[in-house]
Amino acid sequence: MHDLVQYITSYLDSDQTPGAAGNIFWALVYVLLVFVGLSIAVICMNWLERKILAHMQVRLGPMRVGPHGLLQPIADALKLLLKEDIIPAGADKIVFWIAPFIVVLAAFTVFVVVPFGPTHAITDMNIGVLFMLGVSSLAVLGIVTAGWASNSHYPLMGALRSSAQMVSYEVAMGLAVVSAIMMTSLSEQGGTLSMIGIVQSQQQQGIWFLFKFFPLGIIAFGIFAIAMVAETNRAPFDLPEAESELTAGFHTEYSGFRWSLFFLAEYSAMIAVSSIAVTLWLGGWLRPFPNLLNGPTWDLAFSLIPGLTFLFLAGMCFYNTARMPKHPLFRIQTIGLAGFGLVLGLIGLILFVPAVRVRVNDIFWFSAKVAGFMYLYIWYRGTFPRYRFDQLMKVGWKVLLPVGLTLLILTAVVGMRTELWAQMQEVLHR
Amino acid sequence: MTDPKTLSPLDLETPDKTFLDANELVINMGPQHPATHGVLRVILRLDGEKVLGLECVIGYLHRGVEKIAENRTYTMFNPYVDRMDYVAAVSNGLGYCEAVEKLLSVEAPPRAQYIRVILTELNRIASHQLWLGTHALDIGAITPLFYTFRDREEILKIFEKYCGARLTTHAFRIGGLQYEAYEGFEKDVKNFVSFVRPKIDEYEELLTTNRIWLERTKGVGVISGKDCIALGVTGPVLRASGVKWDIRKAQPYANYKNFDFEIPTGENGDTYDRYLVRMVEMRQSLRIIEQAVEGIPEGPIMAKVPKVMKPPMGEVYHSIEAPKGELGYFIVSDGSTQPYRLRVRPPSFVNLQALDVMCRGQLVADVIAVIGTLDIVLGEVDR
Amino acid sequence: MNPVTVNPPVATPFFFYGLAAVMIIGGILVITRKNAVHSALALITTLLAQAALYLMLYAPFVAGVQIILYAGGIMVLFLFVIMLISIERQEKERPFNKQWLVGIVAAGALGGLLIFVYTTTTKGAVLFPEGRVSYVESQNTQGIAALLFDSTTGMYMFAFEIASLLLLVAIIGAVVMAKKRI
Amino acid sequence: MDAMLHISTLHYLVLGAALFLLGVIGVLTRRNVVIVLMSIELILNAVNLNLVAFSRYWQGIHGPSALHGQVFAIFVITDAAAEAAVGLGILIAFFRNKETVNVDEVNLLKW
Repeated sequence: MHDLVQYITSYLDSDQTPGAAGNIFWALVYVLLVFVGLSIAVICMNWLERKILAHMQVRLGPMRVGPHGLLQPIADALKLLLKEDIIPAGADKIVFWIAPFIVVLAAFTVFVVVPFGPTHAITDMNIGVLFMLGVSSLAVLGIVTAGWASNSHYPLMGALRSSAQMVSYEVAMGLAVVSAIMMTSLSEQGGTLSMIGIVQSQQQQGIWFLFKFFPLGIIAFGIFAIAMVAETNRAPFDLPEAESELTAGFHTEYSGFRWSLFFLAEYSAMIAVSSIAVTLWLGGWLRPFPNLLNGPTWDLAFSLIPGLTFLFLAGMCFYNTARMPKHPLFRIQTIGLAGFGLVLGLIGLILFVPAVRVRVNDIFWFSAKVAGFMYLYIWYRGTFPRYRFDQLMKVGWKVLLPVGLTLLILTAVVGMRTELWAQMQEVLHR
Repeated sequence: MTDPKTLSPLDLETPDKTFLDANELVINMGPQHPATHGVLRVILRLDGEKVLGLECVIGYLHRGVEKIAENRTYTMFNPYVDRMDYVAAVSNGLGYCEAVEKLLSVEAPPRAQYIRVILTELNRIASHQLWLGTHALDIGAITPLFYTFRDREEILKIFEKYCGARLTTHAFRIGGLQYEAYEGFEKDVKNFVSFVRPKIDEYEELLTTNRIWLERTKGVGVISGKDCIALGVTGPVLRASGVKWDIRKAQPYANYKNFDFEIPTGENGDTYDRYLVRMVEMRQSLRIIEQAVEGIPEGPIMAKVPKVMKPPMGEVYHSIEAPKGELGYFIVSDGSTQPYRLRVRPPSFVNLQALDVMCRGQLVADVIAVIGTLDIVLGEVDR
Repeated sequence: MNPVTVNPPVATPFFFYGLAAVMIIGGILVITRKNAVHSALALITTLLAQAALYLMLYAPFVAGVQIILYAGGIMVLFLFVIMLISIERQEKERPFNKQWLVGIVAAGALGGLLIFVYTTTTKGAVLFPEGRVSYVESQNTQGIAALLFDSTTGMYMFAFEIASLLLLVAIIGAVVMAKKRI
Repeated sequence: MDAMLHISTLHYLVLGAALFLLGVIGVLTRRNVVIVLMSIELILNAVNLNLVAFSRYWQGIHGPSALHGQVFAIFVITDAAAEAAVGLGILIAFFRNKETVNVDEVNLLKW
């Protein structure tokens, strides 16, 4: 019994992730946490996307279920679970059944290596980035099989489009990633593919890779940012599910629970690729200006931000509670909103406890950066029309690929300029 | 339906084998499809994603409007025309009323004419707004739809205040108007004009210089002016192809010759030009409305029209510039209270013919864009 | 670059046999399914299980390459082609050719040979001394890179370049073969 | 029993051999070219498994940097990609002309 406790507590002092420290108990806890957290994040995203999009489009969005539609995602989830699960007559039943699970599996497995903090990850893999790219590319298998198994024209066309799109944008994505990985080799501990190693390398070099070798880092990030939207089939690259052309693309024939799996997978894939971008270019869990604004005062100030954020959200809730119509019909909603604010405020207060504050700070900054990307996704959707298929391919192969290749060479040259210069001197002197 | 000169009939019997061995894939778009603007069915013959030809199947919304006319008196038929192009019901009513007035040889009094022009031009803006929203939605931009619907609401409010109906207004009567303009009508219209002008800039801000919008619309669905004339295409589609033809200028009706406005034309005849033409048309309509509101004369709103209308024997063709193109009414009278034959020349129906020409060699996604840019209303196509 | 000796993982046999079973069943499904899509899915399962085995063999980089290239690249290509060509006809036809018996016998003979080799000891010595699967954590990716690119230890640099040439030839060949109109 | 529980190189080799045989059976007996190509992938994977297992074995003898087997495995994967691309290209060309994907109907040198 004592051994067990020691086994469990030994991790808490470790400076490694549970997977790397070989602590299976904590690894499982983290798996659970990540899974639950991801599901909650997807639910929040569902609500936020509808609300933000609605406010961009001068309307209110969901308002009926719960205060400000806060319970709408739960109602949606319930509806989807209770809906009849239709399998078309001509469909290949087994494949039709498996396909959504492949997509979900691919989207969720990626989070094994996502570093929410130096010790907050399920595991730290030697080949973290490679693993992430590889596993997220498996989603295309699910999409292709879903389209094929539906035995219908529109899904098949959606699946073919989608696979072509994802395969071609993976190339540009890979090139951008490689240029970031090349930047890691400039730090003292040498180059690395590990997600945690990449962030540590940014910390050690004292610069986010976004600003490294200006403007090379920013261009690489731009390529990745475009490719990741295409990779997740979101607007303006949402051709596979182009509503006006292919009704719903590869998941036209899906309904109910299986459809909700696709939905879940889409949003977790969005979070996953955003996490890659955050890790590679935006300093992962590092707070803003860790080198410029250092010292205990700044550390304290920045570590208070998570709690303050939650208190601000709680304040918003209370403000809206006060603005609720004073009518018996709205009583439950008012109480609900106040309760929600109370929960948020409590979380905020807990985040001020020093022990929690220190541990959660990393996760907060990482999530905040990812949330920024999520907002970007919604913003794109509200603003852009949709690309046509050939134009999409043109952007992928004729713009992003050459730019990525040039960038790769330039990054290598700039990164090795001292060595190259030395060699040139040697040649000249000879 | 298929023009034998340009396209061999589609072979719908042989099933498409695969994407690969068969050069052609026949795919059915509609009648239940989110982007066909109603119950239009389009049979596409594709090579991969390239359109080799297409055929429109229409009639899913056929109600026999023209036949109904033969069993109704002239007055009784008036509300029916609103149901054809339900997006631009006021224009339909104007065309019908003017056609019957021509048959009866009466003319609406000036005040009625001015109010008619204001309402019709408001309706043109509403129709173009609806077109813009749905067209942008088809191309994937979802936000303009909500912007245009928000602003269209203001027009519908004016209609509602004027005649009680928002969509199928039945605003005009043969010989003039039934209702005097309500208290504050002019102020409302003026407010609307100053309200909507910046909003049109807002739409343009979202789309006109948007790179993706440009790529999706430039060079898509090109049709030459000559082809337009050969196919009988009218309206903004014709003007975007460079033909300066607007019935408001060419054969002025309803006082239009008193107003100062311009006819926008395009050069390339592509989807982008049609978009620009319609945007300018909205602004020109605002100009007309401003002038009309300034100059509404006092006076009666109804001409002297007999209670029981028995037009003299004969026939008449009267066309107006509806938002979608030339809307013509051909009425044959046998001297009785009911038309002997009434034939409508709906702009959507004729413009739809150009779909095949415009889509050849384009991709499937362009078909959607082209259907959107033609601005068809199935109620008018099928009648 | 310091090798770190780690303890042998506890559940190795369990994972090995589990993954081996998945691979074998997947392999059997690949060669017995009538529907090519089912075969492809079975093959993907096999490939992923094999990637897991690579991880057990401390070859994470190869595992990563296996997932990206095989499961994410080659198999998508396979699925793509299967969807391009119709398979309705194949469903009704017999899946095996006429010499299936000969094939199985030949494969059985080969298998017998392999079993013979594996089980026979050569001059009293076991073919692979027991327990030589080492548990040494190494900088796997860096090690492979050193073998491929390093100026001193990179003995496979030329082979790597040849491989890239091979890929170029394959790209051109595939385009020439598959394009309808060049 | 100990030999069963202690996973050695031989275990991987046996697994590789089994996969190899499955692949051979597939190549020899199936009619569908696509599945024949997939069986070839199986064979290549069996080889890869052996190579990586050997690499592990070699590391036990020559130290952690003896990764030659893994390098070879990567070459084999490269090769498999090239093979799949060309093979499927030929398949598509063949299918376009003969409207079949059965190997035993490939009985003409020219068509």
